[in-house]
Amino acid sequence: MAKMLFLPLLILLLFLFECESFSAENPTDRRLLVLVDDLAIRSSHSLYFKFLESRGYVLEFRLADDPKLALQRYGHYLYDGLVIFSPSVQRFGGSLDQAAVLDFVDAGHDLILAADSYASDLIRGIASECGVDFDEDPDAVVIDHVGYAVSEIDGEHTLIAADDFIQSDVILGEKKIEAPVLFRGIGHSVNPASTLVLKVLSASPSAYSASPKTKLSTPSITGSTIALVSVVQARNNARMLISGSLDLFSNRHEKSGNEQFVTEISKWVFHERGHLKAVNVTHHRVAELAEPAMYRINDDLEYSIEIYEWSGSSWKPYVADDVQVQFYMMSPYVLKSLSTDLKGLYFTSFKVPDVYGVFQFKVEYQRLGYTSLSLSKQIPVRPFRHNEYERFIPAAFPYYGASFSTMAGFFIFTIVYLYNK
Amino acid sequence: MAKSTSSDVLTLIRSLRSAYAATPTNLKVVYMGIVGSFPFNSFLSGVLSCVGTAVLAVCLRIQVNKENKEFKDLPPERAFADFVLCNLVLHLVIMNFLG
Amino acid sequence: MVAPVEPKPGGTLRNAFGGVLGFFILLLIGVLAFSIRLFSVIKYESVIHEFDPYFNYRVTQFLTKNGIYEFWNWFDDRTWYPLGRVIGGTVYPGLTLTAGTMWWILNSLNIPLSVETVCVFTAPVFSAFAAWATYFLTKEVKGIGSGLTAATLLALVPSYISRSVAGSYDNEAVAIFALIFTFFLYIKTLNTGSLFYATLNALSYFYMVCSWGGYTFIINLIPMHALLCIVTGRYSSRLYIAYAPLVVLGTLLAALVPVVGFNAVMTSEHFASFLVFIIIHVVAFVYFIKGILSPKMFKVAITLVLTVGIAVCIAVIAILVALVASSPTKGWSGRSLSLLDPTYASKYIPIIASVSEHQPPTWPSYFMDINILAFLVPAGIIACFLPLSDASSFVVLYLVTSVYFSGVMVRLMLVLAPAACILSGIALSEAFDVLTQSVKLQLVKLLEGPLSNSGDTKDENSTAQNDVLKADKQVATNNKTEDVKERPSKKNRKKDKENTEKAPVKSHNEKRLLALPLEASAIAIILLVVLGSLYVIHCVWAAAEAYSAPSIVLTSRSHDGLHVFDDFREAYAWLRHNTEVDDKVASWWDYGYQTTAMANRTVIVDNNTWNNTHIATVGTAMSSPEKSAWEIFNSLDVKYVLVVFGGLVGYPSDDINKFLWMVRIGGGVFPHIKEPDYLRDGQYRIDAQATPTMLNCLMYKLSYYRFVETDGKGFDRVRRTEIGKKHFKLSHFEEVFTTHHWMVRIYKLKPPKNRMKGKTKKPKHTSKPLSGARRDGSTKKNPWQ
Amino acid sequence: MHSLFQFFRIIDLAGMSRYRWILALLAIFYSSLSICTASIVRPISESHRSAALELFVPVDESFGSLENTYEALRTLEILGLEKTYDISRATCKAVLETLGSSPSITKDLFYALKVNGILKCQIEAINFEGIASNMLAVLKNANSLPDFYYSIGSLLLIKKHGFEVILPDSDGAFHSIKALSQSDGRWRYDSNGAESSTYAAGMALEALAGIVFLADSEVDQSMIGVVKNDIVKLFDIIKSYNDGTLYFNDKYVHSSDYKSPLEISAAVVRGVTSFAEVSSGKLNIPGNKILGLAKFFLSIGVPGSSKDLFHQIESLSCLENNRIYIPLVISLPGTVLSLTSRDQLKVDVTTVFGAAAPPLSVKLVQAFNSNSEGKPIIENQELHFDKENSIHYLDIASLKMDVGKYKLIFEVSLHNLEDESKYATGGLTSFSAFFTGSIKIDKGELAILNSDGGSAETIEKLDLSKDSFLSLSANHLQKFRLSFQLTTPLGHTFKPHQVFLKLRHETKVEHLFVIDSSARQYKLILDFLGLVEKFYYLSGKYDIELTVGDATMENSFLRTLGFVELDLPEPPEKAAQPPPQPADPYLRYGPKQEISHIFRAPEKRPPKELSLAFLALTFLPLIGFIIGLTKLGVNLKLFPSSPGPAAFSILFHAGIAAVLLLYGLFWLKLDLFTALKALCFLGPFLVFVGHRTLSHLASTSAKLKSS
Repeated sequence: MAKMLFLPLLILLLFLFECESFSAENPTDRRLLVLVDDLAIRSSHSLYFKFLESRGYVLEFRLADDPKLALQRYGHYLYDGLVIFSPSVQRFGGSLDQAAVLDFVDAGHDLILAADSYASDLIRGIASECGVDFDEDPDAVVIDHVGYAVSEIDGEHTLIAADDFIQSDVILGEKKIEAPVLFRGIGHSVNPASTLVLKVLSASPSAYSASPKTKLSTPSITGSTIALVSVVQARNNARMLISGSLDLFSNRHEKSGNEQFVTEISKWVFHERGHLKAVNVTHHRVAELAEPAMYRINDDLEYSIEIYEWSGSSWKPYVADDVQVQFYMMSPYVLKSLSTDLKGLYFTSFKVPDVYGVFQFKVEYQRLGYTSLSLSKQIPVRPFRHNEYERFIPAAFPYYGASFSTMAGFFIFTIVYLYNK
Repeated sequence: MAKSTSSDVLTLIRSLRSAYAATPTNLKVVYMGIVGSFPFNSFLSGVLSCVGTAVLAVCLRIQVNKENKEFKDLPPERAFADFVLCNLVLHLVIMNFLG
Repeated sequence: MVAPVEPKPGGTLRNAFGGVLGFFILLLIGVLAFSIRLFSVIKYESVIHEFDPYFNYRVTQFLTKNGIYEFWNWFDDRTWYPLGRVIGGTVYPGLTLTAGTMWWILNSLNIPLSVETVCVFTAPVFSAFAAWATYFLTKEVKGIGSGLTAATLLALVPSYISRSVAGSYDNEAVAIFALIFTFFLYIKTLNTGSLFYATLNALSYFYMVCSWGGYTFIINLIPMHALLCIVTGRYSSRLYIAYAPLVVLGTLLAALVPVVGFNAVMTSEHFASFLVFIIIHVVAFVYFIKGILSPKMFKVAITLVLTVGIAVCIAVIAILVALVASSPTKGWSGRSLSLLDPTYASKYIPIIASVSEHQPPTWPSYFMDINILAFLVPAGIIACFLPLSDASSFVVLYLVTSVYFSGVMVRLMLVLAPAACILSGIALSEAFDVLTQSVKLQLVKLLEGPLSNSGDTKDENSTAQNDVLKADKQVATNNKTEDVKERPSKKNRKKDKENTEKAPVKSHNEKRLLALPLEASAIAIILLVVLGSLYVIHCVWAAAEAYSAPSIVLTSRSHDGLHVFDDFREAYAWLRHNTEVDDKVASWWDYGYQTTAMANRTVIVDNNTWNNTHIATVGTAMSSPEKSAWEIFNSLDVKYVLVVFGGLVGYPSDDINKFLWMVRIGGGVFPHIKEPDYLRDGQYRIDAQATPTMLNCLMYKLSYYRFVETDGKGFDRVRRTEIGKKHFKLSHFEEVFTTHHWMVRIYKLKPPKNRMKGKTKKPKHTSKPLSGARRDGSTKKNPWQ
Repeated sequence: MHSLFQFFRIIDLAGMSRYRWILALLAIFYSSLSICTASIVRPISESHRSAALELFVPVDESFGSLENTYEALRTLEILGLEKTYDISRATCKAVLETLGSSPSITKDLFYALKVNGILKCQIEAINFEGIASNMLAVLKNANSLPDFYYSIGSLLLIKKHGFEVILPDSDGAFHSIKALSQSDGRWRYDSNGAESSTYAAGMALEALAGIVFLADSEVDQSMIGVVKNDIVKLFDIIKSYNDGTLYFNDKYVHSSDYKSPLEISAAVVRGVTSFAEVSSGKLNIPGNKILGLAKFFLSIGVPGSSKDLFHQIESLSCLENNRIYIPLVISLPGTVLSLTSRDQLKVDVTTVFGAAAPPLSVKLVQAFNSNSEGKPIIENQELHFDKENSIHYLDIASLKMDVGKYKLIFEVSLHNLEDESKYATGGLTSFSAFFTGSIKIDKGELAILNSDGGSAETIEKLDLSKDSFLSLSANHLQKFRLSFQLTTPLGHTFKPHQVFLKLRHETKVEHLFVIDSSARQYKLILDFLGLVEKFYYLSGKYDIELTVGDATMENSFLRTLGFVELDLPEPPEKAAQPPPQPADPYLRYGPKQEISHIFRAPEKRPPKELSLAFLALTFLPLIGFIIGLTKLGVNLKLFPSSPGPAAFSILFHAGIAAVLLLYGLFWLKLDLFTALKALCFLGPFLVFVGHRTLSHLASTSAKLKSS
């Protein structure tokens, strides 16, 4: 029965989404590939998958070592997102490997990567390629003897209750997460140099990452530097969610913050939130409409740009007061905040500096959790033409006078000289 | 006889003229001293116009001076024509440079 | 000189004939000057030559397309990115306007020549003009004969050919003509003392200013000459007329040229003229009052005037000193400073020192450039000193100064060449003059010897007499043949008198002098002819072989025939066709002009080296390690980097050989680049002994990337060593194009990495098998737990 | 014998693992595990029921398809939940028309009958003979397993419904099904399908059971024996999770017909149990495998989807009363026992549905302290039985066990022997339990020692039971000493897992020190001289943070003890830079400082009056000039009297005037080239006219001279 139904449905969807798959116009993902190392996960995490399906995603479940795995066919990708729920897979089946996954991400697609109390080198490799380093000790898990989740059957304090969320409505949604998130798994540290990684959920100061069985040597990461869940937004705005625990997404832990946490963050990862686009960049001299090919120094110009945010179904005007434009030549000469009419249009006007050269209108808009906007538009600024300088300056009247008087004198002189006797 | 007088008169006129042409120069230099040389091109053209005319006048005077033996074979009319041409060029340039 | 064995009445006819002959000779000289410069077109093709000409060509195209006003206000946003360059205000428009006008005239005459053709042939045409100008100048100094000789010599002189072969479309091509012509008009004015020529002189000076920065040479040389005259008591009102209007008008006109602008009065190059201007006025006034006052009155007046004059001079000098002291470069542009102090540039301004043509020349180069003239010049100087006239003194002065300057910069050989030509022209013609006369007299003696008994001296005297008459006559004809418009001024006459006096003097003591000199003179003539022919041969060789190679197409002759390296155009064509219009290309500044002109892409720096820091930035990037270089280039929005590499085919003037200059220039602005880091105990090497800094700098990497793949061991044919580091990868740049002979290599900047890596420590291997075995056994982790 | 069996597994596993030395380690690991499992599973509880009520909610009083309906009803029935809603009407309608439409798909028919079996709709109208007959027809020419399964299943149901069904050729059917079985106990779906599946095995067994049930004549025992053998083989390929639960799974199933392990195991359980029902004699399946399966189903907890719930509950119910073994689940309500609040060690033994077990006794065979393996602490403690809430318990206070992590091994012994063969208890069962208590901390002191080591400069006693705040200062020549003592309630020294001292500089640079225990107390001595390198020569304030924690320590804590003011020497050249601290994401983004360009100041202009004054002044010389001329008494006597030359001379001066005027205009508005053009026209004219005038003048002057 399921076979009868699923196959044509999938094909139909494939054809349907060829046209409107992941794209600049419609950034929300549609087709997700879920890699598991045990199909039982489909039932054990069914609530999470059910949520995804309810959001209109088409999930395709595959064993991670399925020999027929392939992300792309005929050079273009079959999926918009990849969910890797197979912490223990040593090598993927089929044509898939670490490089393929990273290419998938570099092609602008999204990734959810869950390790667990064990993570294979493959998973670690992918994570560290994205700037997230799981604890090298393969037996280490996050332990917190102070902030653990009280339960009568778990004595190891490896199931910890973390509530140190990142403060961002874009990533975690407007609704605050009251209950702490129950986490059992391994911690990681984010590359401090990387500006792309964000710790979404970090452990409490008393936590540490070590193996509960063996005696403790100096742990590699401790305290709140332990990241439990991190997100990465690549420069091409591909988003990645890297979690140290697969357990986080599972059906158990009712009456904890997990469900809200994972659903909200998944919305973000799959571009239902915080995806901006800028259109209609226009600039022109004041009181003109046509965009000039070149400005003159000291011109007054007007600049405007429209910014919209993807709401998951449509483009809504983006409202903020901190969008800035730079008039840039090797360094910003003018840097102004744009004023907005709450309908997505941002505009300002300023005077071109009295320095000529090839300038750029730069809008570098990077905000926590939003896709980064960076547009630059080149525009030359020329000096005055020879006949554009000020003339008839009163200060110069005497000089004018002198010149003309000499001319007059010359004229008179010619007459006098010739005909004098 | 009449000839000589006329030449004297001419000499006088010319010296007068060169003197006259020189005065505005000093004037302007003073002025510049006061207000600074902002429209420098105007200043330059102003000064040089006066200097130029003065110089040219002097040249003319030299050429038509009868005592000067060097220019016997140069008729004063031709000298004058050159003078006019030179002046016209000078003033053209000055006008262009006056801004 | 025309052979004097004809009846008297034929004189006028003969002179007319002489005039026509002279005209045709001039015409031929022009043709010669034009045609000897066509080797490059014949041997290669009708292309623009090396670097600057390409810029001029581009500008000319712009001019012909958009008209004069657009050109005047042209702000070029495709060079010196992102600063841009105000072409209209920073270029010497003379050449461009000339070619533009020529093109316009030709087209309006329905002669459809492409702009390029016109540009290619501008230089030869103007060298013909220059030859004629030389003729006129020398004629003003020493008569027609020397004029023609000088013109011929100049038409052939190699150092001028080197700058004016067909296709080297550069300022000098026009400027030399303007230079000589200005001097001619100055001398002319000096000789005639007419305002008309003074005006023309000012105008041609204007043209010179338009054409070349070398105009400062004129505006300093002429005052020097004026001063010289005054000091040597040769002041005359003609001098005043020649000088004073020139200064006034010339200064004004010069100020009209945007690139000169106020420099015409602000910079110290011009102050000399003003000083002399004041001095000459004082002197003139002194003479004036001397004329109108009685001597004893005069004494008083003179002292008064002199004091006043000196006071004024001192005041002016004080002002100047103040100005000069205030301005950083002492009011002198770097180039002229390096003229005064040859070591200046190498000390302070590497960017000037880096240009090969700013180096002092070597002795061979003298012989190469002005072959035998070097020996004839002293003779010419002597000839000028008997008798010394204003004109000849001017020529001598010109020669002396130009010799000095050429000693400082190779480039200024060009200025020396005309002077040398003029003087040696004078020398030659004088020599011929003397010799032919003696020969003629000898012949007469031989003719008459048999008829008359040897003891009789009378008829010899008579012959001598009519010789004298003839001489006189012929002198008179000389005077007539001189330009009809202006009467011969005294000086000319005086000179001719002396000519004539020479003859009889000789003829009187001929019997003693010319006992044997027939053979001697004949031999001398032959020698001179041989000498001349040697010169001609040398010149032709120079024109054909040495100077006609357009450095964008290279050829090399080897045992298996001729090889043509057309890599530059290959590379530029690639850029033009495979990159976006707005992409920025970074290269060392030598290639900036060509890139903009041939590839039509924006460049960061080019041969107009007006902004030292910008060039230093590129130099720094080239001499930094890859990553920081990438950052520098990225901050300049550079997309492609172009390097020239001769190591494979042995092309010596490639970027590796220029690299030390990049280091110096870069280090001049950014101190963290230190030259010693690139030198292994003092010498510059790229082999295994090279310093690590050298082996890791961008220029090395871009030049030698994959070089080892050509031959097994990476042997550099220019440096004649194996390179130091052979196998390496590029992390921030990727090679996109390399020309057929590897002479030009183009790299692209990689975009920033999409992700940032973590620490990427590999897990410890001791633990891996354990974890592996524990998990991938038969027992998975229970997903529900 | 079970443990033996486990050992075989280890051997072959070790064979596949490349590293020899692991073998031993694994052996220990598995042997410890081989005493049955260590996982905690709870029997079906209220949470399942509530979940069931949430998951099975009818939309417009039906559960959708008949299959779903059946699952729902069946689950609710097993869980014994009374239907709070009535769906019979709509569902029965569906059932009726399914049964009514004579040539209907066997599957639907099958589920219709199943539903009907639960709902008991009034279906007198239906003629079961018809259905039965065409079921038989289907069965006769069936060749794929589902056909067999459904047809037999429905026949079975019809028979259950009370109609007499006779299976003509039972052996034939039996054989044709058996023909699909594989050597390894799996089955194929149909004769030409290659892939063998465990799920199919489940179906097949169930079908076979049906045949045996329906068979008019006795199916010969040999066949049944063979099938029993197959079942044993099938149980050989049972898989186990790392917590010891056992389950069935297919090697690789294509995702389109995906069967979760749960589904497959459920099918197998259904098949095996039903076959065990009908087959005479006992299937020899090891009891702990049944137990493992049961634990597998229980370990799922509360499934998220209705199907999973159904499978879990149904198969558990099959296990609840099967003829092989009835699994008895031993579970500890709590494995974390606090010594302070004198908890009891409780064990309860129930069936999977939490029903009471037959009379039995639980014995704590051994108790190991996990960190000191080897000799047991306690042996053979009988647990007391608490009747009313049927729980076995033990007072830990009486055990004299200290805080720590223990491995407890229990043994369940049934009282009456015939139960031994009925119930599977899994023999020895080991659990790991935590005995927690609050640890006493004393003799805490913190000292700054001088370099000579002996003499202490400052010594601060500190009470680590509450936050204290000390402020110390030290230089790089001194030492830092922290020492304290931890004792358990029973007075032994306590070695917690986590004892950290953290020094945090203002610049967030942290240094972690693990304190290890010397004889009876914890002591840490920091010699700053050796540490300057590690501290990156950062002088300044360091916060001191002490963390002590352990799984068995009830009062684990993280305390700030205060700060120490360190002054370290200046860093030398090329000293290691401190690692970059991650930039605060909230600060990294955000608007930049605004920049506005400063324009060049315009040139200073003189007052207009001044300029005008000078303008006037410049004209003075001109006037002076004219006056001078008049003074000189200039005259125009030479002006030509004859009209021609006069005209010319007028024209001449007019021309000059025109040119000057042109200049004026040029200055005012014209541009250079228009001016030049005009000049080109004026020039020749001027030359011509000038020539005439001047030549005339020359001639006149010449005349004058001559006369």
